[in-house]
Amino acid sequence: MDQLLQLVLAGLATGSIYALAAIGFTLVWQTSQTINFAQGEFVMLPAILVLAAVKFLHLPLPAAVLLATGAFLLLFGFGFKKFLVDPMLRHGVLPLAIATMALSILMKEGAKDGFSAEAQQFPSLVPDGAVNLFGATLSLRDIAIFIVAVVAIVLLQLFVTRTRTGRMMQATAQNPDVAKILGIPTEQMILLTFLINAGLAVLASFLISPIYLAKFSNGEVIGTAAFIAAIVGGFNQVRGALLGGFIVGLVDNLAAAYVSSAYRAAVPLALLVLVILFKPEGLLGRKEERTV
Amino acid sequence: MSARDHLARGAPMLRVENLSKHFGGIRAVDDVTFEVNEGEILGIIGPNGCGKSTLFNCILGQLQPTDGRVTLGGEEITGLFPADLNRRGVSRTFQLLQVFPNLTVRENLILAGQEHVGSMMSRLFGPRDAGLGTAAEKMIGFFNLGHLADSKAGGLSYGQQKLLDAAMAFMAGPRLVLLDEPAGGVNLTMLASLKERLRAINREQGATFVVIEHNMDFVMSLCDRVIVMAEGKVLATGTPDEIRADPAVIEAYLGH
Amino acid sequence: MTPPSPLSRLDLNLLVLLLGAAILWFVPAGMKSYGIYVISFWLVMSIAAMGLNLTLGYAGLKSLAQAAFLGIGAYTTALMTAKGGIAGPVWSWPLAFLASGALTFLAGILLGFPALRVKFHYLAFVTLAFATLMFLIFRNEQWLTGGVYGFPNIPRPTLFGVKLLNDLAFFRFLLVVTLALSVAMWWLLRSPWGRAFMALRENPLRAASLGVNLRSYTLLAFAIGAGYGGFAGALYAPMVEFIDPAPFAISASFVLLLTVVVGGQGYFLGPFLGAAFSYVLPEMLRVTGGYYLLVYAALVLALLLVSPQGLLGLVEKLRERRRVKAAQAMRDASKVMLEARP
Amino acid sequence: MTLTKRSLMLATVALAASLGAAAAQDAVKIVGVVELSGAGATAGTNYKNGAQLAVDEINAAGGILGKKIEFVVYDTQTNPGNTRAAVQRGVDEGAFAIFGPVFSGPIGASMQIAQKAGVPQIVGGEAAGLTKQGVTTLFRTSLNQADAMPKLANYFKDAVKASSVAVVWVNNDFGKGGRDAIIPELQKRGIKIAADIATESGQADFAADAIKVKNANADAVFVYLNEEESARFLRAIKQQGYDKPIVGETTLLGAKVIELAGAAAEGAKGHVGLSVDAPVAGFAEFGKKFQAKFNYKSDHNGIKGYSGMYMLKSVVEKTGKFDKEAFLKAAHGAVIKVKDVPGILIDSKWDDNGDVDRESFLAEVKGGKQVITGTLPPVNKF
Repeated sequence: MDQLLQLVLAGLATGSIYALAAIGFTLVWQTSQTINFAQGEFVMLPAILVLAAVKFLHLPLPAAVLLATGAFLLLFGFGFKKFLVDPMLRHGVLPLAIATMALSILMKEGAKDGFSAEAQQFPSLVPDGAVNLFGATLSLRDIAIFIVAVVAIVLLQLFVTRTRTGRMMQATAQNPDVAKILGIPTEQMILLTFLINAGLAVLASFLISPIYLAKFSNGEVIGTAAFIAAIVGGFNQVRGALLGGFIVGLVDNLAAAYVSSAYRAAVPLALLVLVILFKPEGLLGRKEERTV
Repeated sequence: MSARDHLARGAPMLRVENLSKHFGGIRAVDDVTFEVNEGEILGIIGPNGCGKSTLFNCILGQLQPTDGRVTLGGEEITGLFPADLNRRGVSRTFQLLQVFPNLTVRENLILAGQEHVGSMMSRLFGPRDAGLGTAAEKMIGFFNLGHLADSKAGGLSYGQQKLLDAAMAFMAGPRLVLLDEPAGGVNLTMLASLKERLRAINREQGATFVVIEHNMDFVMSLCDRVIVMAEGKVLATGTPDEIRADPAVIEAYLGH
Repeated sequence: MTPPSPLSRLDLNLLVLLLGAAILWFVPAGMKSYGIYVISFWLVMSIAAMGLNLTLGYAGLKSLAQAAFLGIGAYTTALMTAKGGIAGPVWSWPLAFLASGALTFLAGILLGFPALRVKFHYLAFVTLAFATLMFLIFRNEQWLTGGVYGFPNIPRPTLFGVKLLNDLAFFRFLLVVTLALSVAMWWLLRSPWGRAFMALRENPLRAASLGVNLRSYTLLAFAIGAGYGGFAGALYAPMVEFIDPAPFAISASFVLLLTVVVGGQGYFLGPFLGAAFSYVLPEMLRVTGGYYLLVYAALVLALLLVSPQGLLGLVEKLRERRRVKAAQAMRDASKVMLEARP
Repeated sequence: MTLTKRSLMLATVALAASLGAAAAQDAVKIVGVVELSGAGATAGTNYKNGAQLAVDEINAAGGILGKKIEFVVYDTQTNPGNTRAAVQRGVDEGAFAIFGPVFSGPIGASMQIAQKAGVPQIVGGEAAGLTKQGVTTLFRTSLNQADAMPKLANYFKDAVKASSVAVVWVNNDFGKGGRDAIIPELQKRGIKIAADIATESGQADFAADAIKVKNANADAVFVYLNEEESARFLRAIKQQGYDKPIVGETTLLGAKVIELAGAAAEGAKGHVGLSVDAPVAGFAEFGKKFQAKFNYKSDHNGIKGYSGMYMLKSVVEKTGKFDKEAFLKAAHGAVIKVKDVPGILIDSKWDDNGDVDRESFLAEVKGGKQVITGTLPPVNKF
């Protein structure tokens, strides 16, 4: 019983990372039909940037974190939209998706060749240690990850629903054409979603790298998990991605323990296929009427 | 030739009975009943949002009607898939352009006919044009597209694509053709030519037409009989002359 | 003067194909094993890409499972031809080849069913799940596939009583099979089926209204594309003589997808060009040391930014521009003449 | 279309050109075929750097039989197909020997090519099966798993005194090979397998596996993962408050793992084939030189590459000529001692299968360092 509880708690912690990545993925998909195959690499890179700033520029850690965050937002928030998505989008969804695949290789190889092929320690703000909860051991880091991620998501949700800018962004996400007619500066709103996506990726990166270690290949697993989370939850909204993230984290952990660790990787994907086949709008998604 | 003659000449080809389509609380099509006789050209008009297109889509299997039935030559076809309907001889054109831009005009036409001849196997191992070369050539000539036969359809002008769109609907020798705003966006010269071609093909192939259209002149001069729809319901039915004189129709149009 | 449609261009493509095969017959004569290996590898991956090009480029169905089909074909062939294989020694490879194609064809049909229900990118994820599962089976079911240790000693085929041990002989055999498969694909694309596949990609709704059976053609596009993956696998196994799960992983499917797009999806010769880009270029870029993947990715990205329709799309674009320019020059010239008149 | 042909011809021309380049007269070409990217990047990079260090030293001292070594390295991306191509390329380029790869799958895929060409291939792989297939050109640089695992099983029985063990392994040829080798050895000694847990190569999240190990309630856990995964696992299991012995083989106690796992590596113990921390003067000396040149601490793969290159030198000098056939003959059964060839680092013997036999060590992580606690004799005395 306490094994189950432990698995659930650990799954929620991992799931909250997936949720962060999935939310960004969803936002970017909604506003500009970008299926970002580099989403996992987006989570991988910020930690590498921090370490690179420490190593090459000899910056103290806080300065490196600030610099890396700024550089990442500029390059992969603004730059990603401006120089990759905008020029490619008019050619359709597929070429853009392929371009993000190429980008993912580029980011991965860039991190490897430009920084290091090896995993690196990444400093953690939270001390090692564990607490006991109903007979289950729970690490402080897992708790911290969970709390920070959930707070970030709640803040985002509040921003989207309670502020004028947030509502405009949501309107743009749901129907850019109508939003434009209503006088919403859709271009700026779309850019905002890209910046939020980059920001969430930075947060996820800083949270997860102390545990996973910073390495160029870390994005592969996270990227796939984020897709699955986004689709399972429903592409329409933040809440869906959040739920999807938790589900994928849980399913993955439970599968590893109770199904077969050799077939572990297939279980979340099987879940994904079931959702796609039987509830293609996602668990929290809205059904869209068949149009002609 | 008047509508009365048509009624006398043909048996009912398409019958729509008590057809309804609701989207949530909105009754886009509300208990619509009408018949189309063999060889007839029937027009359906009405202001924007009156349910014409939804009605079309329900008949053609693009949307599942909420209620009611559709029969074709006595056989029920309610809710059949578009491809199945097409193989029963129902063909259509679309309001927005729907040609295959990367195929040539000729290939568009052959494609429009190929699934009606032979089997899957003969389509793989048989001749490249599925034996439709002559038919396509004839159709190209008929719609005056000769000089464009081997151009990509995507490179044609809007009006030319409309002609091609219509021509494709006739390639398989359909019994019933539903035309969704064939005149929309077409210039005046092209319009006259389109109307004349439609009449000619109606005469020669004996096909039955249902036409949705905004352009009043076009409808009134093409159709034998006209149905006026408003707010999902049939408002009036009659010959073009009768419709022109109907006060309810005038009210519906001027009221908007 | 409009550009030719992809289908009417096919006749010219056949000519290029035959000519290319004739040249390739003689090209590697002076090469060493490594060079021959690289060209052989290129042909095999071209076949796999050709299949994906049908599924993706012509019929517009996004599949991330082509490397899995390659794997199914490779393991089937390995199992049937290696020591203790099912078929006799002389017929073992041809039978294995057909079985690989048939098995992947069936798998393609199976995978095609979700494609009927699912739209857009969702399909890509269903195929992704399938490819992951296949990889795990290749790796975990050691009793069947040799698992992580791989499947060693896959024999080269025997032809007319001669075992194709020599690399050049095997390459020429490969070339003949590639040519045969290419001609078959060429025939398929210029038949009414090819037209129906394109209709499926360009406008499924309109295609259905013209009586095109979306269900049959979707399944066929998937199954035939998968079958070509299987055929490629049946050639891959004896070429490498050893297989393990790595070349059939998800990332390999991604690279195949890149290959088709880079070459130019929906262009008959695109897969050959794309495979040269994805599988030969990296070998040539080995001189850049560890950086060649970086260079490769950057090249792909740059190409897609300039021409989303791939290399052949780029060629067409340039040709189109020249045509427009020539027409413009002609108009200018005639204008000058008109103005010059008093 | 013309572009297809043209690019094709360009490709063939370029290939022909690259193939035509002959090695310089007074140099002997040795081609490294190594995992510089993909799953094997860490191991491969160490192997390559170790070999490079040896090459530089040998060249500085005048080369082998007066010839300088020309050491060219091709990346395999840890992909068997690419490995094959690279080995083939090395053979075509007239390499005297192929150096690498390190991962056993790619070795299995490529060793037939070296065999066909009669070119010696000096590899870093440890999977038991490699030397059982009658390939006469293959030489290991470290202990075969089949030889290492019995030593470790004894350790579980005698030192750890475990009656049940949870086994965590990475699901690739290395991990699976180790698992397949140790489980029968443990069972032979009456030790129960309490859990048998496969993990993915490159896996990042080990929480579920750690929880499973903890709840298996075994007396000890055997961890057989690659370096980074070992570090992640150690962190994950320490987070679960695990306090039973954590035992590994070579990798678990490597410098990289200790660096990455930090405090979580403390107390991990087991068997080590090669280690810069072993109480052998040569290893320490090598470790210093490696650190100085590459600015990080070598793991056992660095030692493999370094000592492998000296093995090559020693055997060639013994035959007195650059003759592959003579090399193969002399290398099988070769005994190389540190007093004759300091670069071999530890007395080693190669048998007729290409397996190597030598002393090995028991070690433990204490105070953030690998501490050797015992020395085990070679499997067969020589």
